[in-house]
Amino acid sequence: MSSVPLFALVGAGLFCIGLYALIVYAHLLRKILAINVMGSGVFLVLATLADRTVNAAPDPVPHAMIITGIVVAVATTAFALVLMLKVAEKTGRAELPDERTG
Amino acid sequence: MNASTALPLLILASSLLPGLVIFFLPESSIRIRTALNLFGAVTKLVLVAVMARGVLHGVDYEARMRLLPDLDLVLRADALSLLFVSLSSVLWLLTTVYAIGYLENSPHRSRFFGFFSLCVTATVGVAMAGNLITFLLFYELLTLTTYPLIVHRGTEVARLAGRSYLRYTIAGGALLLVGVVWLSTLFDTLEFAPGGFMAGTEAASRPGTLIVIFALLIAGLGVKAALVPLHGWLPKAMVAPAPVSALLHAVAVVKAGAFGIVRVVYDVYGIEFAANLGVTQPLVMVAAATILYASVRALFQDDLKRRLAYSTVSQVSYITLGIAMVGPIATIGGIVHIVHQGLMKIALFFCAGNLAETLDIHKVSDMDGVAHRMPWTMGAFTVGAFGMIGVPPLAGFISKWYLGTGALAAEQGWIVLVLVASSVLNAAYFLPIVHAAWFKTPKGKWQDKRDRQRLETRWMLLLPPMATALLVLAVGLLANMPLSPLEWARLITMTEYGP
Amino acid sequence: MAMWQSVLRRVLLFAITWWILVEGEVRSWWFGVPVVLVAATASLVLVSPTTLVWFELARFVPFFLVRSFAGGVDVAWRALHPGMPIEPHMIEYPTRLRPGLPLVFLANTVSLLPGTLSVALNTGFLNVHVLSGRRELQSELESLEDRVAALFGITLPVPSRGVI
Amino acid sequence: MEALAATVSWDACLIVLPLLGAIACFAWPNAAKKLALGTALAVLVSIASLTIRVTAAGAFRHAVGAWGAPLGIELLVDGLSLVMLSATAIVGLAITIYSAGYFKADVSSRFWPLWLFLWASLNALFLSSDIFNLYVALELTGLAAVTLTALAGSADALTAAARYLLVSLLGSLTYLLGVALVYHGFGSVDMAVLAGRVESTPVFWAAFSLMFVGLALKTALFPFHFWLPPAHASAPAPVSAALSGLVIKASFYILMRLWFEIVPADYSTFTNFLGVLGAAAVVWGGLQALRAKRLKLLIAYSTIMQVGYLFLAFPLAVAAAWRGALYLILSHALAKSAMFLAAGNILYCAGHDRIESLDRIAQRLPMSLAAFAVAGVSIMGLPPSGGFIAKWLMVEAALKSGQWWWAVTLVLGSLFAAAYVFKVVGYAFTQAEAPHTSIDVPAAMEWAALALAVAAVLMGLIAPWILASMEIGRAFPGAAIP
Amino acid sequence: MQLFNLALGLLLLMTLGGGIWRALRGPSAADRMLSVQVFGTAAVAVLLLLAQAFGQAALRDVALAFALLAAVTAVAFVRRAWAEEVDCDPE
Amino acid sequence: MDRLTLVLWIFDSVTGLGLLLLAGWALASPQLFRGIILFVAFSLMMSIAWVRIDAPDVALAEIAIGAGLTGALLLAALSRLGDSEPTQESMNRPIERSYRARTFRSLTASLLAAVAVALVFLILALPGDSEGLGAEVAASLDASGVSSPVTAVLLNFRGYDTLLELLVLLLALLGVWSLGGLPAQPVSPAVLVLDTLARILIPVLLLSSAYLLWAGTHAPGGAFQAGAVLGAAGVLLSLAGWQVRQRYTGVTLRLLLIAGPSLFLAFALYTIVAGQSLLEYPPQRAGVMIVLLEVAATLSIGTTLAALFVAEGPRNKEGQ
Amino acid sequence: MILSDYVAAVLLLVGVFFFLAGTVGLVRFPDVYTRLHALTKSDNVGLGFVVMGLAVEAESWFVVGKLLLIWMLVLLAGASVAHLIARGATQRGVRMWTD
Repeated sequence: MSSVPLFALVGAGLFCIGLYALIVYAHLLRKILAINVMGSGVFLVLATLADRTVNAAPDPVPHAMIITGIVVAVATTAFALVLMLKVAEKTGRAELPDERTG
Repeated sequence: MNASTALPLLILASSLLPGLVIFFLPESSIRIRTALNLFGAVTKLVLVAVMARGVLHGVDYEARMRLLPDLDLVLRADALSLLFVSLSSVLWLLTTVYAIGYLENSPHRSRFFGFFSLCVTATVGVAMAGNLITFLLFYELLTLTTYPLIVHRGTEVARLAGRSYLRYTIAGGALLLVGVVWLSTLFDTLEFAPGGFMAGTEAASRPGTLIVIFALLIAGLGVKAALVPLHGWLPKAMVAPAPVSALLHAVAVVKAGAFGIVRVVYDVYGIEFAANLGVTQPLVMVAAATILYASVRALFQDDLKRRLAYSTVSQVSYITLGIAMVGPIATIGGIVHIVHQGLMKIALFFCAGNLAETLDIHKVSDMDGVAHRMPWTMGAFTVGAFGMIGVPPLAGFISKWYLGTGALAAEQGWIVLVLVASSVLNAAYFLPIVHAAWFKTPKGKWQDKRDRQRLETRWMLLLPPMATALLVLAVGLLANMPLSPLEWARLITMTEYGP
Repeated sequence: MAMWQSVLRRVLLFAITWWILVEGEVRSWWFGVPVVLVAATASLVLVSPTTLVWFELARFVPFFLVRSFAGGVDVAWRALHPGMPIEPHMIEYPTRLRPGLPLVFLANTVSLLPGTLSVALNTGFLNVHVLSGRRELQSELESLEDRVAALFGITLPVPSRGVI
Repeated sequence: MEALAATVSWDACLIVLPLLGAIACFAWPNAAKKLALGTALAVLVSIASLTIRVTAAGAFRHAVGAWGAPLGIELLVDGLSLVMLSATAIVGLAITIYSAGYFKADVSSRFWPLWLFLWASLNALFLSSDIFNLYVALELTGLAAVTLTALAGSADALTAAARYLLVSLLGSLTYLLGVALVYHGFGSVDMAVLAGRVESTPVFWAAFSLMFVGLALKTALFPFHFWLPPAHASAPAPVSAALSGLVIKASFYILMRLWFEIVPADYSTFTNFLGVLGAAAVVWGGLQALRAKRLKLLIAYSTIMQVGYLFLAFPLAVAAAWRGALYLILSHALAKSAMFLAAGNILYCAGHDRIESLDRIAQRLPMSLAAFAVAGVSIMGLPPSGGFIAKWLMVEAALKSGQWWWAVTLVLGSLFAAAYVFKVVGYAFTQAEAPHTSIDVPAAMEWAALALAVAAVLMGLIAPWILASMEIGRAFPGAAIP
Repeated sequence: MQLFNLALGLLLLMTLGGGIWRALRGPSAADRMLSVQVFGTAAVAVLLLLAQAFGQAALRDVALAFALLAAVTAVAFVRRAWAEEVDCDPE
Repeated sequence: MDRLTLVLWIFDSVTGLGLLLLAGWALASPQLFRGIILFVAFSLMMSIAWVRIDAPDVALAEIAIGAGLTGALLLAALSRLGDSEPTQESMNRPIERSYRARTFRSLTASLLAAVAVALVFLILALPGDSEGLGAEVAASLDASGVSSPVTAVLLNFRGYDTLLELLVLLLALLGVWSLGGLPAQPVSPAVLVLDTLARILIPVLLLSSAYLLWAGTHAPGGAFQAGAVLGAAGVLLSLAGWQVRQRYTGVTLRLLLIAGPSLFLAFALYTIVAGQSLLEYPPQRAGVMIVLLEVAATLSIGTTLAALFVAEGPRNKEGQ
Repeated sequence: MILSDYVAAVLLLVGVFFFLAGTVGLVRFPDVYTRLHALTKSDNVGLGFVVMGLAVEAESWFVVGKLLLIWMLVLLAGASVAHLIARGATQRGVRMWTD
């Protein structure tokens, strides 16, 4: 593994990109994607840093945590998508009211 | 739990429990409600009598409960609290009788009597509070329980009055709270003690802070005691049903405020300490100003209850005036006025209620000749009015006499002038009413009402004003008898000033 | 008897797959046996037993590998050629196989062979997208269909020419 | 039997039993109501037994799987978690009883498993001493809360639920990022282990800030409060009660725990900043509550305001202030739930909760209105309610530490509270005709609201006991009251 | 050999750029879908190469899962998300 | 720096850059469909990243769940969205260009850029020698009943997390059902090729799922990955247009859904009553118990994921 | 390096070449059908060569088996999906490119 925790930096970047999209875009599907991207970013930070010890096997605890996190993410994503569809069904738009920007 | 602990609690419970039960009674069960009300009132009276006897024999009644690790809720019976408790329980009995008669057939009576009982519970609690936090508790409870009574009629005016009342009292309560909390951070105890708990403590060396706290406390209490300029709610609150007005003006709310001022000046700061701080003199000034201002305002009210309300503002300040003048005689006058003003004012309100209920008279200008139609009522009214003016040997005279001599003793001669001016003004707004009622020819719509009863109105409405008028007479005539209010006041003053 | 044979074949197929998956780990069989049985059952329920002519399979595999390599080369050449020599068009090929696994096998194989992509499989016809139409495709497809039929042990009628 | 009772780990029961109940409700929808009531009672028994044990034997840690920190997860049972669990149990029981009447048959079978999940997840959250486990519990709580919010099914509710879900997820992820940094900085996710290792480094503060922001979002601290009013106002009443009374407290509880257990030092700039946010929440929440046209919205804004109070404990930074804040959490849990339940009764009966039209309904539901008013006593902080004790402790702390301006904020808040409580209560005393066509509210619903409200007020009278309980095992940081 | 495998893997990774370009460019939804297909196959190859390079047998299981599941997204696309084709190109 | 390191570094940089670009494009894409496609590509890229940071377990989970199921979920949701949104207008509604909106966006962007820079500095400042819990896990691995450290953590050391996580999954499904589920999609006509694909793949998926489960005891794999593959089988089933028979969607379905959580909880309850620590395995039987729990969990996870994809709500009297 | 290494290297290189060619086709070809040709054929062939290249050096026959299994799965999925996409495209009226 390279000494610079490259993927952790990527993770931080993903977190911020996701957060930006979450704030700026109105469509719920985009927001759900954004949350997923953010989640991947966090997981990357968590995992990359587990692997910094050069010669030892990677720390399995963060990996287990990430698997937990991924399952939680897919569960919430599935629910969020259905919720989005219900919102769209009732309001005609899959967007939250009074969002400031398109 | 022994008797000395149980008795204060029983006195509270004697109105609290009936009150709570009454809430859940259906509107139609009049008999049970009436029975509960009267049972509670009589029980309370009996219990208070037992306690009074005990206090005279030196029994120490105290109930204590830990509220916070360093703070207790204390109910205690000392002479001062007993004075107020007795007044409350006697007048509650009478007012209950009156209210039962007055509210016959009106809606929401379970609600009314429920809150009515709670209101008395709060008043008794205020009276027996053994420290500031207990006082605060019941003081706020009083606010909450009187609000529903004020807005009871549910009209727009009533709701506005209720809102105004809340605005004043809640804000006042907040100031009081800050003051009390502040004190608790400075002193180890908040317990009322003769001579106060401040003198000689470490914190006593911070006069600035103590003056600010004093101002906070008095401002908080002054709202209920209707000190000008904090009196605005009181005239509006007269939209409430007559028994409520009677209770508010004579016993519960304004008296709780005045009583609180007594407690703060004597049992928290201590009169000597307060005088040294220089906080009593401003209080005297405010009281004097209130007396004069409110009397003048009363002159110009055509609405009878409004006139009485301004009269209350003025008269309650006698109490403040008396206790803020440093000196035993004036203090006696102030303290005894708690009882005297209560009796006189309640009689007047009962009468006003009778006029309104029986003949639908609300205005002074409609009262011409009404004494011929309702002689008993107007008789009681006249006694009350004369008492207010200070005609000897009625109750009001006693108070004013002590206040006047007290003022001279305290070398504040100008107060005598205030008293005289006030009496003149009292006369100026009461005498025309009395005159018109007895000596003018009847006019107004009330004449059309046919008299279908043997009495001029229902007996339950007639008995209370008569009884209180008699009491006004009695406490004046028998002022020097043992157990009279005046004697109690002397007793109380002695504990404060020392024999 | 044939039934049992096909069941056995299916179980064997999945057992081998399991064996490969676990890379020969012997201790895995306590878990593997029930799993293989479940998978085989599912497979039998989903795909009814079919005969597979082993000899034909041995012939088909090299044919397929060579032809699909040719397909790869063909498309790579066209893609990399600067002039991009393509002349796409569609043809409709009348199939003789009846709908079922063999027909699907045919369609999928067509997609992997040079220049052809199966586009639609309607009753009786296979629509094929042709990348470059210079060659005679009809006969090629026919021979492919024959091979597939043989693989699955089916005898096909002789194609009726000229129905394109 | 006694031996069994002594060996049973009641703390684990608090998590496992409601989860089993939830699953049972899911598997047998027809018996869901009975199963849920049974579960609620079982939880109550567990919390009572746990209280007895903790009061007698003190705080303890429960190593899940017998591994112990740092390898395994540990549950921590001390005074702080105990009082939170108890408040949850009391409110939970009331909500359970209330919901038995509130939900119609078809929604009912969906509600029960979700509700028991929420309850279990709250218990799990209050017991955990592991910051990653807390993340999972937070997600469980958030998801259950959102699904319950959406149960109302209206466009408003669905939109609010969607917003709530996104905020909740954002909060969890931000928190998780903080957890990741903590883990890598200090090599553990157990609070007790971390307490010994954490130093005041930039990494720690960054991690803590992330965790803080995530939790503040979930707690709806101003200016992260935007999602709360629509969600709490449009959810079904018992759900609103749980959300306002319990769920937002859960994230604040974690914040408190982190602050007590791990954070190495106070930084007055930071805490004062929190105080300012809290004060802003008080003012903003108060103003919005006054302006609200709908009852449930008013109550929701009141929650924002009360959350503001909680954050005043940070700058006050003395033990008394923390006691006050925790007391506020408890009393607010009871009072606010009572308010929402009462509002639910009104909504149930009238079909709307427009404040200006309340007079028609107030006459029919005096008990519900009484519940609202009595709960209001605690919200306003009038004696002898639990709210009063809380306010007393906090004002005292403010004056004692010479930070009188926070006392002013607190008092100002009470005035706001009084204003909006009486704005509603005033309608009980009008003379409007009672409508003839309205649905009768089941008695259990009215009693549940009233009981909670009365409990909130009576809480003021058992303060010494609660105050002693809440510090079992860990004294609050900051100077003690002399 | 390890280096060689890795270099090839890197090369394959680069070819994915073409896939991304197609996904961005479209124009039809099917075209975009094709890029996922490219990703799927190429990633299997990359994983197999990495498995060999690092001697991690587990990565072959990852590739296996890839091979099994890549089809699911494509099928979901064909059966669900493929609305009436709008041949619009926003760029 | 030797050549190997250099190649690896380039490899990682390309992957990382690809991730960032894909995420950015996916989120900023004017068309939702394109966004989803790019997101799926992003997920695939993520799994390569997982492999690169020595997390094959996570790579498996990412592929099975992230790439396989999430993609299908997103695409299915998008198609359903089309029904309720009459035009595609709102999907690719032009980004608002008002001054206020632009200011808001640029403010957000600069703030987040600052956060990103801060995070970068922090990550670089993290202690490089942090050991984590690797040593502790290794020390206790023998007592855990399995030889794969990740599985040991998931099922034993932190089994409580896993229990809660199973419940999150179930809760999500409960949430979907409590929303009333979604209307059943019109059954597209069966396509022979697809039908056959599903028929061939499903047994293979079953077998692979079981394999991953078995592998989990000593190598990357485990209940979640296995469950996800099982779930994918269910998704394929649904996509091929097959209707599950009525009698399997009532109690049978419910029992499958709760099998994992309830076995786990039953175990928890047993430990409580027996006076042990919560979820404490008897050391000798830990291995067998973990496999049993994992089998039940796999069934439940697979069923739940498939049910989440179908999202139609339970087909018995309640909820309909 | 021994002979098998060279064989493997050549096979792998050929495989990667096909992948590259496929991607070029994906970029250059004019419509979805032609791109499908490119993708399906060359990627599958490419993977086939990669699999062969790796199989040469595989540590055991099981690995070879697994590699083949993977390749067969990709073939099956690739061909089927290609068909499905092409079919969908014709049904939805995506026109074919002609000169």
